[in-house]
Amino acid sequence: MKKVYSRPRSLKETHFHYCPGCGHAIVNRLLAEVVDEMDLRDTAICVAPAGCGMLVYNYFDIDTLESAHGRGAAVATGIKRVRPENLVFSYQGDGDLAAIGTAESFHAANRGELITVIFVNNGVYGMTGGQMAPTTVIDQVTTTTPGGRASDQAGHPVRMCEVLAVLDGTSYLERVAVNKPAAIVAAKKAIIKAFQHQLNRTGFSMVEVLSPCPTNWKMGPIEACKWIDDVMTKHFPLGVVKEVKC
Amino acid sequence: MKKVYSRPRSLKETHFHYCPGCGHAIVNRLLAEVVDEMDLRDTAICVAPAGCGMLVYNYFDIDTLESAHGRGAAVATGIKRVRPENLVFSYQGDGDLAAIGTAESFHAANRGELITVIFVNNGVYGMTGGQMAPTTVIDQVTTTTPGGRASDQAGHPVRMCEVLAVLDGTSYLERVAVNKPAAIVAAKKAIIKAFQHQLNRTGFSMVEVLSPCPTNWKMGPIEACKWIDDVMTKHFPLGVVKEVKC
Amino acid sequence: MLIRTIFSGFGGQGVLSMGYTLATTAMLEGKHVTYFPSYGVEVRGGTANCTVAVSDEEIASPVASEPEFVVAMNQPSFARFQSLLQSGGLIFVNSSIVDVSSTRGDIEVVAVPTSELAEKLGTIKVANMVMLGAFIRLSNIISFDFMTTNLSQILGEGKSKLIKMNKDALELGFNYIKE
Amino acid sequence: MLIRTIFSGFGGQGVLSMGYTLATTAMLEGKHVTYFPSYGVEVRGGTANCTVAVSDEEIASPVASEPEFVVAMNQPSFARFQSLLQSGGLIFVNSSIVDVSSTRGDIEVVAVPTSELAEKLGTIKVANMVMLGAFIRLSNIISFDFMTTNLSQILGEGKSKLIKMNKDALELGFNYIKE
Amino acid sequence: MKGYIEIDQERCKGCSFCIEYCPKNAIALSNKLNLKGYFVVDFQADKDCNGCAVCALMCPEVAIEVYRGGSN
Amino acid sequence: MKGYIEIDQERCKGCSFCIEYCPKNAIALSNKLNLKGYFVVDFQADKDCNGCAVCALMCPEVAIEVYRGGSN
Amino acid sequence: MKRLMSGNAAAGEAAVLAGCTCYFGYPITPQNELTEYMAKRIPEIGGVFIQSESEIAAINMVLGASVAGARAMTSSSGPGISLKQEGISYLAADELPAVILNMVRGGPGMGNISPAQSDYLQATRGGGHGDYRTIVLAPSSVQEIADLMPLAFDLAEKYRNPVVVLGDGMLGQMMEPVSFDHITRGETYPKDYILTGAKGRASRMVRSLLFDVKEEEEHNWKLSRKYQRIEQNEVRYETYLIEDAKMVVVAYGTSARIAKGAIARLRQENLKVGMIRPVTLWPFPAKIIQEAAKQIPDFFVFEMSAGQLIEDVRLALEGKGHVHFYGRPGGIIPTPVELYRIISRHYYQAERSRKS
Amino acid sequence: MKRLMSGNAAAGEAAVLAGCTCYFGYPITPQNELTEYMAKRIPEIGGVFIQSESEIAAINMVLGASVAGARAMTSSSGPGISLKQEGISYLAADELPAVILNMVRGGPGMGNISPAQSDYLQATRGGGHGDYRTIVLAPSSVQEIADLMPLAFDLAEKYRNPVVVLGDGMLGQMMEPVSFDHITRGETYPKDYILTGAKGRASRMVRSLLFDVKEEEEHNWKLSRKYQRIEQNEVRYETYLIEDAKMVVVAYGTSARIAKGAIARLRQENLKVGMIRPVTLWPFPAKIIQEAAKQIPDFFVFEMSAGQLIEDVRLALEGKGHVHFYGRPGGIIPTPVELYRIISRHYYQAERSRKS
Ligand SMILES: Cc1ncc(C[n+]2csc(CCOP(=O)(O)OP(=O)(O)O)c2C)c(N)n1
Ligand SMILES: Cc1ncc(C[n+]2csc(CCOP(=O)(O)OP(=O)(O)O)c2C)c(N)n1
Ligand code: SF4
Ligand code: SF4
Ligand code: SF4
Ligand code: SF4
Repeated sequence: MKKVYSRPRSLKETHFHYCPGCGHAIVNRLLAEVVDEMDLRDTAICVAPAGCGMLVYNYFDIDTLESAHGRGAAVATGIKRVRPENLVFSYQGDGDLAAIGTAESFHAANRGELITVIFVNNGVYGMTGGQMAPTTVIDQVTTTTPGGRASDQAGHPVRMCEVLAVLDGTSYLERVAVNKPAAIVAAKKAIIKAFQHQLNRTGFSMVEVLSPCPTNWKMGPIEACKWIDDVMTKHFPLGVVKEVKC
Repeated sequence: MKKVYSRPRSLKETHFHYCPGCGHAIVNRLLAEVVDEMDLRDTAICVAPAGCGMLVYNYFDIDTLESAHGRGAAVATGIKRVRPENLVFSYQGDGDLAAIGTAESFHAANRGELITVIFVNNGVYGMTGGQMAPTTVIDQVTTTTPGGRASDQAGHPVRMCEVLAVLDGTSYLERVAVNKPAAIVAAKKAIIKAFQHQLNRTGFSMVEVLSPCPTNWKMGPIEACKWIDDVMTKHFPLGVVKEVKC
Repeated sequence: MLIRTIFSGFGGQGVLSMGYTLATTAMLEGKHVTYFPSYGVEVRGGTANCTVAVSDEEIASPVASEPEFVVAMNQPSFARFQSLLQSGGLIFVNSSIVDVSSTRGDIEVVAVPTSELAEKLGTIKVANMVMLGAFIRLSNIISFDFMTTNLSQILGEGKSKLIKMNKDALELGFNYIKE
Repeated sequence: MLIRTIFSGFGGQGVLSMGYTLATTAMLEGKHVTYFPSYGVEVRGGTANCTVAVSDEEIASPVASEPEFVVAMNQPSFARFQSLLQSGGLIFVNSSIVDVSSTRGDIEVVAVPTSELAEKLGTIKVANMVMLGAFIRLSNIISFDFMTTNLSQILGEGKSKLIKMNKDALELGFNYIKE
Repeated sequence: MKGYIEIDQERCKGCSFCIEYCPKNAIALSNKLNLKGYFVVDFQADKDCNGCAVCALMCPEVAIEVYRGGSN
Repeated sequence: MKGYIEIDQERCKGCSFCIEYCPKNAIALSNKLNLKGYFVVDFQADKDCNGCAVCALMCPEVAIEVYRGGSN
Repeated sequence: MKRLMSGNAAAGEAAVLAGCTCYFGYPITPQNELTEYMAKRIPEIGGVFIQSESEIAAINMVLGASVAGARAMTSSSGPGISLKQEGISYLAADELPAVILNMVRGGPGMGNISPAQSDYLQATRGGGHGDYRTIVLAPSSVQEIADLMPLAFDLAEKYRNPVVVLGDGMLGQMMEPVSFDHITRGETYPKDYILTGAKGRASRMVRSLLFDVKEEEEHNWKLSRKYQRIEQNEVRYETYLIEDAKMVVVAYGTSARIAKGAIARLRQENLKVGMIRPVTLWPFPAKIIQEAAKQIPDFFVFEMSAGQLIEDVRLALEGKGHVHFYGRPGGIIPTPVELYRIISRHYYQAERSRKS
Repeated sequence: MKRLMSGNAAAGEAAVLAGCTCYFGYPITPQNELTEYMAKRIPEIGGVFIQSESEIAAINMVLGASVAGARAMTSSSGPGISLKQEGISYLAADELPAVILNMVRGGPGMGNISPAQSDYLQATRGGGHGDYRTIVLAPSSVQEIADLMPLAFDLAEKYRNPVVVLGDGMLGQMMEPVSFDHITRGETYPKDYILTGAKGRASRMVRSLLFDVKEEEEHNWKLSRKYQRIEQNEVRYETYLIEDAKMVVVAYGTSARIAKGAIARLRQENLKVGMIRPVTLWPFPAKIIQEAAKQIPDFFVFEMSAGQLIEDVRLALEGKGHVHFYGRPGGIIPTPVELYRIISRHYYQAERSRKS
């Protein structure tokens, strides 16, 4: 018989440190697959975040820099401007991209930096133990919203794709999920598309991935996937939010 | 005869330090007039920025704190949360609010902080000598865009009202100008409206004021006012961008 | 005398609460006590461990380089912590899943089949309390009677419904050890 | 010898470029020179001033607490800087708009009606160069001939069209001073 | 005369806004230099000032006071 | 048998995604504990695996290799 | 009554009891338990809890709350504390009280989340710009964290200056029995500078922009005089067995605990080792060290860093004592036994060289 | 050929000649002329100029450009430098070269835009978190700014460490004749760590996250050894008339210039005063001060701050010399005459007390 699925070449053998059922793991694999399929291993440079994705350099067999919390887009800008021929992407969580990194994400997008941001939206700060993120939905219980997120005290879930869509520098913004097979297939396509936008120099591209964090949601992995459909997508509708001609 | 116009009570006698024809001066006066007319001197607390507006505490006869560059919204949040009965507004330039202060402005808006931001958009960094601001229009020459702002290198003019309108915490966002009599009358109305939204606790309010900076635009005052109509409003359309029921 | 114990196992096995329960009891007995959890990168599901130091005097360091006791609820913990144990120290092993064939010669293994014992009570969730019961019997750091008498205070109001179950588990473990 | 001059006036009067022109000339003559502009809060339209120090030796400080010369192009500058001037120093005054009735007794006033003189050349814009010409005649810091000969180099390529006008202005000021 | 204005010439910076927008052309640039170094504006009492206060509305320096109507 | 899978049980964390989405119910939780302390899943060779690779698509740990069709 | 609590939680509880009504913070290990504790606790007292968008926002919210008259605090670690430096400089310049807790972790850069003491110079020398100092308190147990919090707020208000509480990942995350029975609101200080709206009085301004260099210089000397007062009045330290000591360990916080353990062993072998434990790192207890140096020839600096505290000890000694050093940077918590071995080696060497 | 140029512009030109291709900065007085110079100059060489959204973005762009192999720099002052501290700590931890220019202004807080030297401790002690140091170069003329820029880039690459050039508002904004004739690209250093894409080789990672405390400690000791090498090899200073001196002024940058002027006057009156001018503030020229202290009893620290450099002088002297101090914080530029008066008073006092 023929091997029809095996480990992508750009993924090192190292075991993931992620929790059971964590969406980060799926996104990591998809990225490696895309890098393989688009033959980008030689030129890709990844910027890793602070957050549960911070160890991606242990997994990706491509050049990787770990950046300070939230500064992924600024660091990626520095790299890309020096090496315009390389594919540069930053990998960031929701706390990283949409809280502390708001300004850097926003302005890299506004400048139309030719980078791609892989934005893993799991609605919490995973790494630090499940605090509220900018994307935490209303009434969601986290360790810093013990009574559920109340919008008058703690604000509203931030839709970054929709925010960045207002900026002229952005060329491709899509929200996907990794909670079921069809969604994962779509997520991979979105990553390919985003990389193509970068390669074609159309502008700033970002793929926002709704991603289960069973641990901090205090759910089983299957339940977490269901919660994405039932609750998260209500606040964060899936689909292409912006696309200019590529 | 009756005195029909005289210096507002909430404006100290101090002479302004602004350049001839500077819009900051007009905005300062409008604020003082509104504070007088709405009888807010006793409760108003102003947060001053770094920027040409940094000396407003020399002019306003109300309690004022000077904040670090860009942090006006965060500081105002701290004050307002402690003193919910006070009227708290921050006064910020475009570099202050939309560059270094992006994250603070964005998240105060998203939390729906019950503060008002008076956002003086003059398209440049005035205080520091006329560098590009996030709001500098395409092709505009500044000291850091000597060949004119090129969007592929330096990004696009940022429309903050439109950006913040995406956020659920904002209740009143209007863009006005102070370049001619009718515009000034409208600007004053907008400030009153914004303060009313704060007093009625509907959410975050902001008035963006297109404001001439003859010095750094290298124009005469009259010419600068005309330029607002001819060029700036093309990028920054005037009017109410968002208003929820008050 | 200063007695230090490392409780270790998988994230889900309740090792931190074993340590916490011991520490709280010792505190209520009026002893000096420190409880020090250790976190790894492995956000969940990796090995977790904590150190509890109990003493009649002020405690210098809550970290134990050479603990008197180790409780190892899984294989990796057994491998890692047996080497730290003081010569002559006791290592309590969850023998339901840990293979102790390669043990240092100078330490003593106490094998407790926690899963099997806990299942007698109908739930594997109290396996940690079973182990704690056994541990207290042999370590003698605190009074078992004091603990069972004050269990609701020790475990906190919230868990009062589970007091009975926990008490049963503690006793099961305690009695499992033949003196 | 170290000679320090403060050029001062309103923002639009070109006082900084007087200083810059003097400094550049001195540099080209091979002298040590520092030029130090001073900015206030008053973004534009306030008083502007700069200090030029020229010396045959290394210059310690570009700031002048007791300058040898002051050029005051307006009233506030006259008021502010006459007090700093060394005893026996010269203060050059734009007599077109400055009232010198209250002058310290131990300094000497050189009155130059710059506006009137400049207007002879058809533009008030070169009033600063008129003053500079007068200043050089009396201060003797640099060679006037050297300056006028190398004027295009001193003022830079960009301004070459204005060279003639500036030269005329310098000479007008220079000759205004009767020796 | 329906109205008149008073200009604080030490505040005036000569920006010309008042001149530009005065519907009665009742304000003009003077050749007076104030202490700050600006050529200031003068009120032209002979022009038909109606006290509309547009000049004051525009004046950045709050240098203008406006009087209108009836007896003082 | 149209296909089969190989599961790297030391990678498996027992999240059950593969079980949930396998159209043939060809994967099941076992009571084997791996070194990391997770109960891992087993391939049920007797079920009708067709090598559709949905399990691998879902598996966060990249623990599954999938084989399908014809001769080896 | 005692409660078994982590240092982080105890800091939060003590702060609340000391009158802190505002907490602004951003998650970072190893101080998350504090942020999370405050998320629950502050609403109970009707105070203000905000998980801010960043550490920078947090410190500026603290500034806002402080200028509005509240007792306000923030906390962080490593990178987050670096980001707060601008804000701390503003607080000092504006003369506003605030409490900043740093549970130090391994650095530089991202480092790790294990305990360290490598932010000593940053805390004591003012990592921000300009001539200013922050009072730095260094607890060495969970109880002492609780005890020092009211002091931190009091000192902050008394001197109108930011106060840093410098712990580390161990002190933050370990649990110990702690009593809050004696912890109360503390002193009340006049607050005639705060902004409340100008009702019935002249309007106020709070600012640090002083364009006039003479004003700015005067302001700096004023701060400087205040810092001298603090140096005179607020030095705190603990001495341990120094009366008969031949060698004195200088260590703070976690290191001091470990050192105590080591000294216990050393004393058993009759090695005359004592300890000076600075409780205030700034103002630094230089005098007691100088005092001690009159009798004691050898000083052993022990810290969980590559050598920072040692500068202050050298500054205090001015050459009047041998300085020994043992540092462990990067998150390792040395053990009393290890330290005991090192100290005894140094001790015997010192003895030999004194004899020869 | 010489050009009359501001220190800010000269820094920019020299950087470009030294091979700097990337500038990232955010406006702040008194260093705007540099940002503006680079806005024009960098595009001429096809390099990268970005006016970033903030100082934090700028330092992180520098980090990105550096890891991509470019010579990159940023500049700022006061508050902006405080904001960069986290990024500088990361650069040091990642062992990435970078040049950061600080044209110091009056502080703390917003302060003013006049020259000051009150960021000395921040620059030399690492205002960021963790055990790291930055090399700090302190020019004292526009020409020296130009001369030190290539050195800054070379040292940054040689040691793979951030280098701070510490000027002040006066050095940045004053103009002096400056020659660039001798300024060239400088050394080339191996760059086997940069990220270029993994083509034809194993993939690389650059990071400072070291969860394993042993690894982190080893990394810290590695950095520490590097810093020792720097301390051994890179100390730079200037001495001036110290051979026969009875009192030595220690001053850097602008202060050192003023001091030279004062010394000229003092020498005219036969007061035997000399100067040691540190050019590297870290590594600090402690040895030459110790050396000098063997002959010279009195050291006069002069700085435009309330007293920061003085710590390093005291650390160097270890009590083996009297330390005198004159500081002017807040933006005032003292004059040579003023300093001359102060020094001569101290000089006579010292002479008297030596005699008595
Ligand atoms: C300046 C700074 N602040 C805080 C932290 C601590 N920190 C590490 S990861 C993280 C957030 C993680 O959340 P998110 O970005 O949503 O990623 P996730 O872990 O959920 O994937 C934080 C706050 C840090 N490393 N640096
Ligand atoms: C952290 C920090 N960075 C930079 C500055 C310098 N600075 C002062 S005002 C200003 C910007 C002014 O521009 P803008 O906000 O647009 O206000 P304007 O002067 O145009 O009214 C800057 C960059 C500062 N004070 N603090
Ligand atoms: S905490 Fe959440 S995001 Fe982080 S590894 Fe675990 S499941 Fe994934
Ligand atoms: S520089 Fe521009 S914004 Fe600033 S005072 Fe002058 S005109 Fe107004
Ligand atoms: S508008 Fe005011 S400042 Fe401008 S010219 Fe008229 S009076 Fe003067
Ligand atoms: S999806 Fe992967 S990790 Fe999850 S249970 Fe199946 S094989 Fe195991």
